[in-house]
Amino acid sequence: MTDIIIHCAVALLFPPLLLGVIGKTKAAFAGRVGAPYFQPYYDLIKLFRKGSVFSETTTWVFRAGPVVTLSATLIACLLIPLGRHAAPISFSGDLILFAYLFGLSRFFTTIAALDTGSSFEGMGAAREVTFSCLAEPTLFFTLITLARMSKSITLSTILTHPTPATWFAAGASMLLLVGALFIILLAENCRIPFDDPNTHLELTMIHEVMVLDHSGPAFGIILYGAALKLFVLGAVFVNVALPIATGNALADWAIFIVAILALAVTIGIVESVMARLRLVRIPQLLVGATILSAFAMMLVLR
Amino acid sequence: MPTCNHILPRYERKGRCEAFVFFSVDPTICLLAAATLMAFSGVPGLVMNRPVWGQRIAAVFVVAASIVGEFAVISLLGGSRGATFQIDWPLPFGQALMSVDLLSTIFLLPLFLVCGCVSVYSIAYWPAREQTSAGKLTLFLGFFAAAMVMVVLARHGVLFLIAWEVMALSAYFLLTAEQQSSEVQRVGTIYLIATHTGTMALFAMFSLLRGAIGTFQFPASHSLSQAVPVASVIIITALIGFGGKAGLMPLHFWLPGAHANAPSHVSAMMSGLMLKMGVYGILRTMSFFDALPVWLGWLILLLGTWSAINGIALAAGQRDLKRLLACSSIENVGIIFIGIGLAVVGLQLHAPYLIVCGLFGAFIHIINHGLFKSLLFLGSGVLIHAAGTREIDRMGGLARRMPITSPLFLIGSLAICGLPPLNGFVGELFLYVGAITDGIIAPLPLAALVAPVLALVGGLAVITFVKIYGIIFLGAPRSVAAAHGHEATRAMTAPMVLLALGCLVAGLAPVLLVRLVTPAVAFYGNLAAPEIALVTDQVPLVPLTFANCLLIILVLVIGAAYLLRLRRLPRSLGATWGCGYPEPTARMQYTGTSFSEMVVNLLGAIVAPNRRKPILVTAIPPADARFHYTVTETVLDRILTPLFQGVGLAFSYLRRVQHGQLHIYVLYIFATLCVLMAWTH
Amino acid sequence: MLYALVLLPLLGALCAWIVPDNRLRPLVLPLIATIHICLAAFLVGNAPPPSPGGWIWLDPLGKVVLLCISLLFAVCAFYAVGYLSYRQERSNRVLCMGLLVCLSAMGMVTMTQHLGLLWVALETTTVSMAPLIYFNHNARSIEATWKYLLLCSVGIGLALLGLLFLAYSTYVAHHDATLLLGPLMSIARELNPAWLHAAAIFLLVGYGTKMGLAPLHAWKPDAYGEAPGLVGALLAGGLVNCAFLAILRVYQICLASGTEIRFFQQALLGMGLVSMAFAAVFMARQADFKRMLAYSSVEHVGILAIGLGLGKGALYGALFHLLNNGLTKGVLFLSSGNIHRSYSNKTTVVVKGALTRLPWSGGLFLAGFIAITGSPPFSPFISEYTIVSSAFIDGRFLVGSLFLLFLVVVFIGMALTVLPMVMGAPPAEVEASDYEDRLLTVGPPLFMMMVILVLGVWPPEFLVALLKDGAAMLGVQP
Amino acid sequence: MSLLADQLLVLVMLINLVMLGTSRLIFSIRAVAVQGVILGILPGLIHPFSFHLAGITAGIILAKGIVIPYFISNAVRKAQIRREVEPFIGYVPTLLLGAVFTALSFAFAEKLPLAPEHKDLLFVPASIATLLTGFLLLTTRRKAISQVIGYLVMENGIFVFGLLLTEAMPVMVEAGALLDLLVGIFVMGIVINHISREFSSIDTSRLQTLKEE
Repeated sequence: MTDIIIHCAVALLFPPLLLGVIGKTKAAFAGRVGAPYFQPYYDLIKLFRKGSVFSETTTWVFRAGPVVTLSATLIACLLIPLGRHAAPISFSGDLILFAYLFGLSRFFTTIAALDTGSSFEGMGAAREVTFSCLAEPTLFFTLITLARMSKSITLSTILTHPTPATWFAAGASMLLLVGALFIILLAENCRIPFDDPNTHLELTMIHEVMVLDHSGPAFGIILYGAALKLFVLGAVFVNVALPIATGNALADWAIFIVAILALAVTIGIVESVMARLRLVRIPQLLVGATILSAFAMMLVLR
Repeated sequence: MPTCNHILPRYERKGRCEAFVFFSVDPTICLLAAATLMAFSGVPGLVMNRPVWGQRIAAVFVVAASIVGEFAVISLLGGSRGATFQIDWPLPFGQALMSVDLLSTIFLLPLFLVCGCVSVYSIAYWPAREQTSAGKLTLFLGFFAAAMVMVVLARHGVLFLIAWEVMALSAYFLLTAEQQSSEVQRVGTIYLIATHTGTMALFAMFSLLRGAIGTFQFPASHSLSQAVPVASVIIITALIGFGGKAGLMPLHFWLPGAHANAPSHVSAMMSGLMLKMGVYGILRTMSFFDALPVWLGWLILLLGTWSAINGIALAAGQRDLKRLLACSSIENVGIIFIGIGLAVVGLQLHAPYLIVCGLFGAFIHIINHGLFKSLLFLGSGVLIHAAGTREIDRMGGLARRMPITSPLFLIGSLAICGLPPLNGFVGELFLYVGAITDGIIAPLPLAALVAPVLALVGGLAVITFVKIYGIIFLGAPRSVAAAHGHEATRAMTAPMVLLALGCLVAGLAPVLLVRLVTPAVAFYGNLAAPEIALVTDQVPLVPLTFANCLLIILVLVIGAAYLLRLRRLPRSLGATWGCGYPEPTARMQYTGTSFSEMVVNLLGAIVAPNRRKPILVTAIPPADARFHYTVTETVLDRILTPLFQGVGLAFSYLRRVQHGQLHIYVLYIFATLCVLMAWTH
Repeated sequence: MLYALVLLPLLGALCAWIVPDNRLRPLVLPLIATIHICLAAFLVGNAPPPSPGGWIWLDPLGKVVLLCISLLFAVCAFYAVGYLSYRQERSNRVLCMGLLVCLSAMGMVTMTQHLGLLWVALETTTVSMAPLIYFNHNARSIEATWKYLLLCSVGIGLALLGLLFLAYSTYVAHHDATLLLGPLMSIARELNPAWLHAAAIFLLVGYGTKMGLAPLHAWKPDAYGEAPGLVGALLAGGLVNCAFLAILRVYQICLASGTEIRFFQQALLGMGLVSMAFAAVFMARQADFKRMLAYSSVEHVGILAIGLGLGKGALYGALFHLLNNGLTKGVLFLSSGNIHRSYSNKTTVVVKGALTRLPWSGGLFLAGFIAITGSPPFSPFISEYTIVSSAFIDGRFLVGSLFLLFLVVVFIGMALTVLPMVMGAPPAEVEASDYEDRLLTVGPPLFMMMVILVLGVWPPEFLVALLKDGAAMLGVQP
Repeated sequence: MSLLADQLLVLVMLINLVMLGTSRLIFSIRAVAVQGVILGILPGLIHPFSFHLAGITAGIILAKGIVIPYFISNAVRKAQIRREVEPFIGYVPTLLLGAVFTALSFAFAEKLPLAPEHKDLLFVPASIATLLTGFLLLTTRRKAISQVIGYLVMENGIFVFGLLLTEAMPVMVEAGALLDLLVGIFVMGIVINHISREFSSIDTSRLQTLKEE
């Protein structure tokens, strides 16, 4: 029970901090002081107090988009084990629900974007669905590989299964998996090298361009949802990449939080040292990730 | 119609389980009565000279038949066993039998529901007041529905063939309702040729079966040894004959055109129901054998995968709303076949998860696809009425003008993408669980590959349906007609509401779906209840329901909070931000073509888009430039059409033997004499 | 009683000759046809015993053919009244007389047991049909008539030589030379095999020419294409069946001989498959729909031959198909005649949208097409399926597969001609003709279509029994 | 008597060759008439006398020797045609072919299992040779009239074989066959008449409008 409460608390409160850490890291690399770590929280609070502007072309779909997206991400968040603790909702086959919940959120994000009738948001939506579609098989390859290792199809088991021993036993495939997962993490959350959340040239954007017309609380919900998504996928990544379990519940939580903050720093570093890929290169990278994960699966299944 | 004359009083009861019988009427009799009612539904309209009333009477007939039929199905599911009817047929094929079993229920359940909905819908969609072909259409719609019931009832090769062909021909007459259009003619001809070719394969199949067992009556389940020398041939011909009807690649070529050009309610029946008859045929044929070769399972799996990926890839690149839905039918049939393939592989390798989950996945998807594809096709009919076109790119902004159709279509779209919390997810969940579980526990790694494939298909489906929902309903109208679109009458929306409710209920309470399907799975897989329970217990239906409900609650709570918040804060309306363009117009919006351009590019290897690029000139003001692409239907465009032309050319050379010169004709006679003389010596 | 079947039409022909009025004359046809069909129905039910010499006997095979011919003729006779009312510019005396003489000869074909007499009757049908093909009196029809006449005469001449060989084979075997079926069958085992073989070949080629088996069919498209619809119907449904009956007689003798039957069946199978292949090749992109029907006739003659060649279960199918093909071809030719009349053209370049312009004729043509290509619930499906399934049941997979392949190709070819004809919008530039669907031009084929439907779903008991008897005569060696 | 029959049969075969070589239509009609008359005489030479036989003789001579040639020459007169133009295969090659066919028919007849009393007679070779000549005429000549003549020659060949069986054949059949032949030729004559009116020629190479593509 305590774990569930901690799980919910961490999942609900923690995600915006990741954005803050990434921002700080990037600022550090750029030699700036940067915004405070808690800037995302301030932003959210500010947004929830702001009024909204709605386009005349929009319908209820535009308002429903952020809500459904956030709800789906929240449910996904409940399916993920954090810090070697089983998830609040856990059942065999939940990995499929996990993947499809992202599908649902994507569906609503994109139709909300199309609802504005803006050509740029349409463009963003098209890119978003296309790239995610390519990322989806990779996610499944990775999850199946892990499932095969753990002989289970429950996310909680799958993701808490990897131990240092597995790394020794199947180091190569674990490495491939981690690589693939990292690419997915960046791609799904629209980070560099796939997308630049800070850019202001609409033609090159993916996720940000879809939410151009959202304002006020809706935009707050979107920002929060994006942070949550980063957190969820980050948690998956951390679980696989850092298979350390102390046995002590609180120590595990601490390790997890440190690890995910480290991940945020890593992302920040990546964003600082890499440039955005050209749009035509993105599918190639994604397909590359699919091949990595498929290769990992072959190594394990063989 | 053959159905009505055939029922002779002589029939035998094969026993029934009284405990579960809801009411005393035999299911088979109910189904026959329903078929008869449907077959004759169009007749009053022909006889009366008030076509409008004829159509209404037909709808009453069909709805009544549907209710009777659904009762029969439910009583079957409840455990009662239908009687077997025997026809003393004066034809040289032996006595014909008709009966139902639990496999039939999977197909009858959506059949009656959709038929009832369609017949009500047609009153407003194809009104006899405006359409002269309405009488004909109503008549054949009745034949079509009744023939499908008979296909499921028939237990005799020739009876089956008759029902099958009546079904196929009725579909032809239905889909050529707008026969004045040359495109309709073309696709009608392709359809007719495809279906007839398939029927010829079935001719061979049933003959071979007759040769193997000595009677045209269907053998009992699992009674036929796989060691019969012609077993493989029987299965292959069945795959050709039935697979063609089901739209399995590479025999799908007739499907997109036919479904796109038929009246929408006909498309709904063809796509939601007729394709499933092909699936039924294959399932029935396979049930005859005691064992099936493993290669068959892999073959079906491969064909299913191919259909799923290629079908949805084709769909993604379409500009025509109904053609898109038709291509997505190919995808869904592919998913059904993936399930069947998993089950067949599992049967031979004794992998219980593959068997049970494969069958569950396939059967649930059969029902689901019947619901949501019919919903979408009926919705497309509303759209065509409203916007006067099938071109996605000429619609837009219809959600504002169609407050009922728009959410219904959204439900259909979400369901067909397999997204929770709708019914599409349930079927796919079973397939995933089956494939992954046996992929990781049992040594069947290849089966696990199904999961990424399904994921890819799901991702492409999201692209496709975001595209049609977004481009059609959202944004600003792209044409004058779309700007003046109107909501449909209640006769059209009510059936859609019913179907959408079906999707919702089945999605939120997947246990219900599983309950409906379990008897058929047990029957078909020859499995005992514990065996099934062992597997289904692993499928997270209760937690899924919980998660679904939680999702809904979350949406409601967050939504309510958001709306409350919104009410307190200042709101203003404005134009969509045009990114600096001073006067964005509706024509500057992303179109369906541009939306899917990227994915079509990526899938170029499969769909081979035929691009027409604009010529960019620097002159000022710049001239008109257009860009568009069409995806290639490889089998039809690259293989069959050239093949036909080649054969036609070869034939025109051969035809020179008929040159009109009499004296050479005499020589032919003489030559024939000589050949016959020489033959024996 | 039996002789009445022969004499009555001759009497009718006399009447037709006497009646001076062009309008009244065609009425003789339905009158005679009605009596004829009543008589035929009665005789089929209560067949008199064989005549003392054994020359005349209406056996089950004859009955099947007689029923088909009589029904087809009756339908055509009623149709003729309607049709000829549109052709008042031309004297129909020869047409009426020719039809009736032909009916008389066809009646004789069905009831005679003497092969010589059979030959004479068949030759009479050939000659009596020639003026009918020439009914339109133009260059094309004269060419068709000439080809028909010469090729059929050559063919029938070869059949005569075959008959002589047959008679000679009895002579060589030291029996009294005879051409009576009964005695021939009883001594068939002792006949000289070489002469019997030669006889079988010549008779097959001879009657095959008359029947239109490929490659002996060259006259068929021309004659069917240029003759009026109702003559085409009688050629395809009447004469073909008479010739087929003649081949059945030969088959009976070969069967009785025990040795010759193997070759005969093989030859029938070969020619049947060749016919279907020819038809398939020629039907593709066939722009002239009457010629297409002619090739369809070639195809179905091939199917009959294959049914006979397969033997066993297929015999029933072949006999049933004889009936079905005759009737369905009747529907097709009569409705195509109507379409031809309405558009004054018989190519698919002009003829479009028949279903819109002539809902009944167009619909019947479409239904006939669906029926003839072997789609349930029409009766040709039953017979074709009987044949093809028995091929597979007997393990003749190659024959069965080829059969199905040709059916598919034929279907595609036919569909590509028929569907554009009936579907779509009628072209605007076609001038209006005075033809419109009326009871007398549409009712008869419609009735026949109904018969086909009934036969396909629930054939009457007596017909089934008759077909079974007929098949037994061909299937069991005495 | 059978010696005379053999000599007459040789004559028949010679007439065949004559017909293959000539280009004058009237001449070939007369030749065919002579052939018909010979055919009428032949049965009397090999079979004992009977009324049946006399009837047949009279019938054949009447039909083949008088009526049919009359019909055809009538048609020739109406069509105003005298000569066969250049045939599809020239006169000399057809003549040679005819000679080869005649020789072959002798060789072939040797092998046939004939009844012993027919072994030494020329009936069978003559029959085959005449039949083949008929075929040759049918396939090489252009004029409709020549084709009718070819058909007649073929029929004659068949009759020659039939003569072996004259006794066995019932009168009715023989008469019917003759009558049919008669009517057939009559109708052909009429048709030729129409052809010449329609095309102002009876050249069958013009009758080629009915064909595929």
